[in-house]
Amino acid sequence: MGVPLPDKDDLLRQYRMMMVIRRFEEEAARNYAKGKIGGFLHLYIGQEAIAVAAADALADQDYIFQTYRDHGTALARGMSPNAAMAELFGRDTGCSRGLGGSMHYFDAERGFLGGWAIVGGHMALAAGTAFKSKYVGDDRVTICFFGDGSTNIGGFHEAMSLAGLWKLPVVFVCENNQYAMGTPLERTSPLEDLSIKATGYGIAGDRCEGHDVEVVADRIGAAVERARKGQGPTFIEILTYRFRGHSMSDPAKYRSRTELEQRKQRDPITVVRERLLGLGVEESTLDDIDLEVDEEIDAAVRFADESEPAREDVMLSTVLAPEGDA
Amino acid sequence: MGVPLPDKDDLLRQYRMMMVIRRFEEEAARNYAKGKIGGFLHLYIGQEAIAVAAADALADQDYIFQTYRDHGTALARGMSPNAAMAELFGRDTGCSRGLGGSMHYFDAERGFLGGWAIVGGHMALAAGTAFKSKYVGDDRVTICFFGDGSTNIGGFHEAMSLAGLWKLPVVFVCENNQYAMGTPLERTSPLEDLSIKATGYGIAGDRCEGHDVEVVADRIGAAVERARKGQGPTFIEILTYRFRGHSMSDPAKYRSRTELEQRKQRDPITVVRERLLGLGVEESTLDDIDLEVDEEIDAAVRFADESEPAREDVMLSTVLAPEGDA
Amino acid sequence: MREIRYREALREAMLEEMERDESVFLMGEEVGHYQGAYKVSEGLLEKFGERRVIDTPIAEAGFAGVGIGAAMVGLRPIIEFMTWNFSFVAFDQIINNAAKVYPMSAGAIQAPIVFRGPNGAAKQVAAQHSHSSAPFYTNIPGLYVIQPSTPRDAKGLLKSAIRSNNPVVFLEGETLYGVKGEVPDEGEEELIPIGQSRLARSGGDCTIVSWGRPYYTVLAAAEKLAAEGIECEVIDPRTLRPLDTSLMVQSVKKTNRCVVVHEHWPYGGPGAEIVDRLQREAFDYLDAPLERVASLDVPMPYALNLEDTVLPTEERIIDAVKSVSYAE
Amino acid sequence: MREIRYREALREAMLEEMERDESVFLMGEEVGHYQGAYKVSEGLLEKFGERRVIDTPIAEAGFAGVGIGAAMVGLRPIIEFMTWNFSFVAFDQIINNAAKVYPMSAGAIQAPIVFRGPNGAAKQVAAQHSHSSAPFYTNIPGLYVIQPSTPRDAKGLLKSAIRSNNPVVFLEGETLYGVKGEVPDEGEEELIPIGQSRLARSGGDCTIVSWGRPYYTVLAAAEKLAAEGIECEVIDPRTLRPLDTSLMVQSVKKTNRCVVVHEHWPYGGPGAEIVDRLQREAFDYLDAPLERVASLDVPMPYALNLEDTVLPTEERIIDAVKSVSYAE
Ligand SMILES: Cc1ncc(C[n+]2csc(CCOP(=O)(O)OP(=O)(O)O)c2C)c(N)n1
Ligand SMILES: Cc1ncc(C[n+]2csc(CCOP(=O)(O)OP(=O)(O)O)c2C)c(N)n1
Ligand SMILES: [Mg+2]
Ligand SMILES: [Mg+2]
Repeated sequence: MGVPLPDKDDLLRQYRMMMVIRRFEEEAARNYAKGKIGGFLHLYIGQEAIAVAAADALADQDYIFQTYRDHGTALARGMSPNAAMAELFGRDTGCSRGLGGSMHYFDAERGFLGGWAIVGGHMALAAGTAFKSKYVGDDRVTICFFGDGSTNIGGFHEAMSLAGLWKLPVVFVCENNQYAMGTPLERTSPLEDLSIKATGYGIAGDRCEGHDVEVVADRIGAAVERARKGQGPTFIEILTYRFRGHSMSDPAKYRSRTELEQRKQRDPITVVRERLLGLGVEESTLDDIDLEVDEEIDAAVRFADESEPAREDVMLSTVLAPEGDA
Repeated sequence: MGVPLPDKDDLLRQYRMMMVIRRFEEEAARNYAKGKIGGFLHLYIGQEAIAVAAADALADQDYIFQTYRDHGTALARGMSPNAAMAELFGRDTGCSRGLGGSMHYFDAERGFLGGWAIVGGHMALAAGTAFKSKYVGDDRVTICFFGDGSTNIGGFHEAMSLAGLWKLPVVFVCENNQYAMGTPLERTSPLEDLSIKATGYGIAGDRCEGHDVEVVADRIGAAVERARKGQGPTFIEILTYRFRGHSMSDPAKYRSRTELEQRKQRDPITVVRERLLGLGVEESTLDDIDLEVDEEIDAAVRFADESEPAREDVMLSTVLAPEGDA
Repeated sequence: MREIRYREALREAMLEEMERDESVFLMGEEVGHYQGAYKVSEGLLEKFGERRVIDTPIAEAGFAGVGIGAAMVGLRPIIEFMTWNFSFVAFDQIINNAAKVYPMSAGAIQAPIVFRGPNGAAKQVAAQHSHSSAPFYTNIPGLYVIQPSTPRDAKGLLKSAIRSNNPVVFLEGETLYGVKGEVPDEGEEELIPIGQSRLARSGGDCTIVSWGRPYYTVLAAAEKLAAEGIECEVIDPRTLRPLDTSLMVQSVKKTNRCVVVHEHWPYGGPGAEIVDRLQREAFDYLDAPLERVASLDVPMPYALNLEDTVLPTEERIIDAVKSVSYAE
Repeated sequence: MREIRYREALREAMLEEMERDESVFLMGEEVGHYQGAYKVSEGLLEKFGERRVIDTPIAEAGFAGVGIGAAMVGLRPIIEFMTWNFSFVAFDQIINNAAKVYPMSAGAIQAPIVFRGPNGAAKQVAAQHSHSSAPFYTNIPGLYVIQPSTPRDAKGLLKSAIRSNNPVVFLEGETLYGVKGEVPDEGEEELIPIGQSRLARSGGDCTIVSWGRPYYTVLAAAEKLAAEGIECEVIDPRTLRPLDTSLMVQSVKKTNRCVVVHEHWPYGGPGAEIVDRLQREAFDYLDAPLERVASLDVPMPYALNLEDTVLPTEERIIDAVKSVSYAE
């Protein structure tokens, strides 16, 4: 598909980033249990390959939109674990200065444009940044993530319709983790293959497994390239699975232990770890990475814990932007 | 398709009803110009075959939803021209007692459930009456009309999604008259064939020309039958054309005279008239019908004009329904 | 009377009405197999089956509309919004369809439907998930808007709402679900009429009108004020539309001052409406301007330290009461 | 100064700002080839081309969202709702995205966007097409809400709205589009600041606050009242959020009475908010309760005889002024 396969170094880098995300979220869960983090906390554990692949497929200037399940995508894009963890702790040093929380990460400098918590609500925004790229003629691409549960809502339809009509440079990535909260896909869709929906909008559709970072990078890469070349949007359905409940309050009783165990066989981190070992990378190299990541995340927790709380003056002064010369 | 072809008597009846609609609306336009009618007035002239065919395809107990372009569908269903015209005149004898106006015809006894003016907004209601039929196990079918311009909006998507998922007994009829106000379809859809959208919802799709009442009755009939048998919803796109502007305020400058003249060649009334003549019906028989219809519509105008105006007490007492034993 | 939780009170109301009337059904996201996102509908699927307890896809406008359509032809749907924040994608269905079909058809077609779910801030769920929706829905003729503060009101009003022939917006509270309170014993059916306020506490010095989550903050503040010698009379409107001001006016005629305490943003809404009505209906009795204690005029921040300042606090309530009492 | 129509004033504002700033564009249904459903954008397509004057499919939530997204990355969209009634399918985009991105990102991302279009009743367009939207949008922090009554205000405020760094809800009026009024001559640029009310008529006997369509009914009523010896001072808030009460308070301190006249439904909204603020800010000066003349609390009927009674009438305004003046 024109995207070169990543070499060993790329794979190592991808492995490391997946580990960062995994460990970040495990620590987040622990600190949630301790009461250091509040509100809703939606973990991405099991889906990491997608965030990492997408980050690789994108250029620095590109725009990213994610749902409330946004830690992985933000970290993969380069947000520091410090800023990410501090946000969860509600600190002024957080990526949204403690005002956004887990569901509303922002990192404007890196084109990470949120963290959005209304199902389907952010998809038109992504069409909007893509519209801007077309309007000003830059060659940025927008990527927009959403879940399998988000394909029945009007926001999905209107964003797809407009993007298709105007051939906007946007890639819609449906992270199909089989569930919308407690509802398995077969109870919300008569179609098993969601990518069929692309046809109704006259846009390209694609579908792939999500546990192999190389495959995902390849497929998202192809879509990004199409968008960048002005060939219009793509809808990609990526089959994945979340190993945890929908959010921290969900014990995920609606699925069997067997199903979960089966899926864990295809843990994206295990997959890439095994591939690396197969390519001759030493076990100890990987263990070193793991240790390094552990330390990085521990440091992030300490950073968060020691940071100043979110500030009232920031809250009061960011309701409206200052007016000035437009 | 299991629906018997209509015989000569049926055709004559259909011809008469199309004439009723045509003359009704011509009179409405005239009285609008005179200031007897206000607000928005959307004429159905050119599309009459669809309303008449649908009325034939449905059973007495079935439910009908239409947009603001609702006169034809209501009349075909059996609403009296008197009640319909009085509504336009804002009279207490109108089908909505002067409170609804042109866009909000209601005839609950005949299952004509409105007359809705928000694009896409009524489609979920139609899924709702179909849901009720499934819930109580009656064998009613719901039919829901909407325009080509209504297929990009969220309301369309959500109604189609739910109807498809729950296999509701509803028929969605897209009256594709090529324009949404001043916008031709090619500027709002990358697809020329809208019925393709059915695929994305896992429901049956169909598409046909709309100038031949027999063809339309046949195709809607098949969809109604499917719904009644519990085989789920159908999305039918019917290709048609409106001979007038979008509403009375629209001079329809966005289309060429040639285009309009070409389309008028396939005036559904002319088509059926010629077929009747071909079947040996006397010209004078048809002329007699025309005269009868003229008189009926003139009477409706007189009725409307002589009726009492809409009543304030009715307005004030129909904001909330009386409470009682539920 | 027994003590049960607000959540259980709602569940009992639904259960009893579903047992009583086959045309009542519950529809929403996760109401069935998951037992409700906030467990309000726990057990109902097991009891009534998938026909009457219906899990939906995420399509609020769609299933709200399905409910309205079903109501138009004789069913009595209860539509659960997982939270009222998600009603905003269904706003058009509520304002343009639910509230309009009866008037537009000049009374030919009713829409007996209840929209319900948690409203307002939970805890740290941030800006998109912490809306107080009453200001939007109370403006609309053709709707009832109910926001019960106690388990008893929740049960009695939800039962009335389900039996009503009109569309009802029923605003609950995530933080109220666990609140315990007295509710009539089993077998003793209580229907609390829509449109009647309730005297929650008697006192001669200052009237406080409050409902929903701040209702409890108000009661706590009233105790503290009592200790300082200021006795507050607390009135809970319970139904926000139509608004029953009779008890409020009566109270203000006695106390000559009033503070309205509510979770919604300050601009407009029931808070301003109550002030508007009382300054008119009790003008000659007011010794001080009517005061309001509202949520701060900001989108809800995530951080707990800030959220706590945004919601009406005991301190702000006490200050307002003292201010209208010209105390201190 | 020249006299132009309100519609032309809006068009000039857009034209001038589009000429001035390449990042400004206009998007909506029928804004281009059709020249605008109400001809507000007439000629703009010819002038700026399809790149900057963009006809959309019927998908309000979609194109509102596209506008917000574009604004987040540096453009300055003007999103036309063919009427504000259709904003209700885009309500979530406005409350949850436009108004939230700046605060949720703690000020990192702005959304400089204008949503505009006709608001309120036109003539006989019935219940679904006659909404006054101010009560919904004014409640929301993070938005400006502007509702200009005159051509001059329409132009000067729309220009300010387009240059604002914040999301603006700009409420026009179908029945106002044809109204003529003085506007600064070409070349004399006037930016009217957001958040400043305007004295429209001086008088010492009674203050009337009004805006939008009833503003003109108020001016006519004021003339009649003057003939009877009651001189009204009329204040137009122009911007509803943030609300500038300074002139109102000043006036009430002089007249000691006030009537608020507005087209929106009575419950809540700017009408109630103004009363709330004035009874607080001018408590000691009020000789009568603040009165309101609002649209009747019913969905708009189609029939003209009824529509005329639903909207604020001269008669109701005169009665209210007399009532607060204890006249007759
Ligand atoms: C409009 C709306 N309705 C409901 C919700 C509550 N909700 C949050 S996430 C979610 C499930 C979404 O599932 P999916 O799209 O598959 O994403 P996933 O959580 O699996 O990543 C629901 C119902 C919401 N946030 N927004
Ligand atoms: C949500 C919404 N947006 C805009 C409008 C204004 N409007 C009324 S009809 C119409 C065009 C609809 O075209 P189509 O669906 O093709 O139906 P037709 O009028 O051709 O029968 C528009 C834009 C509306 N009524 N509702
Ligand atoms: Mg999912
Ligand atoms: Mg059309």
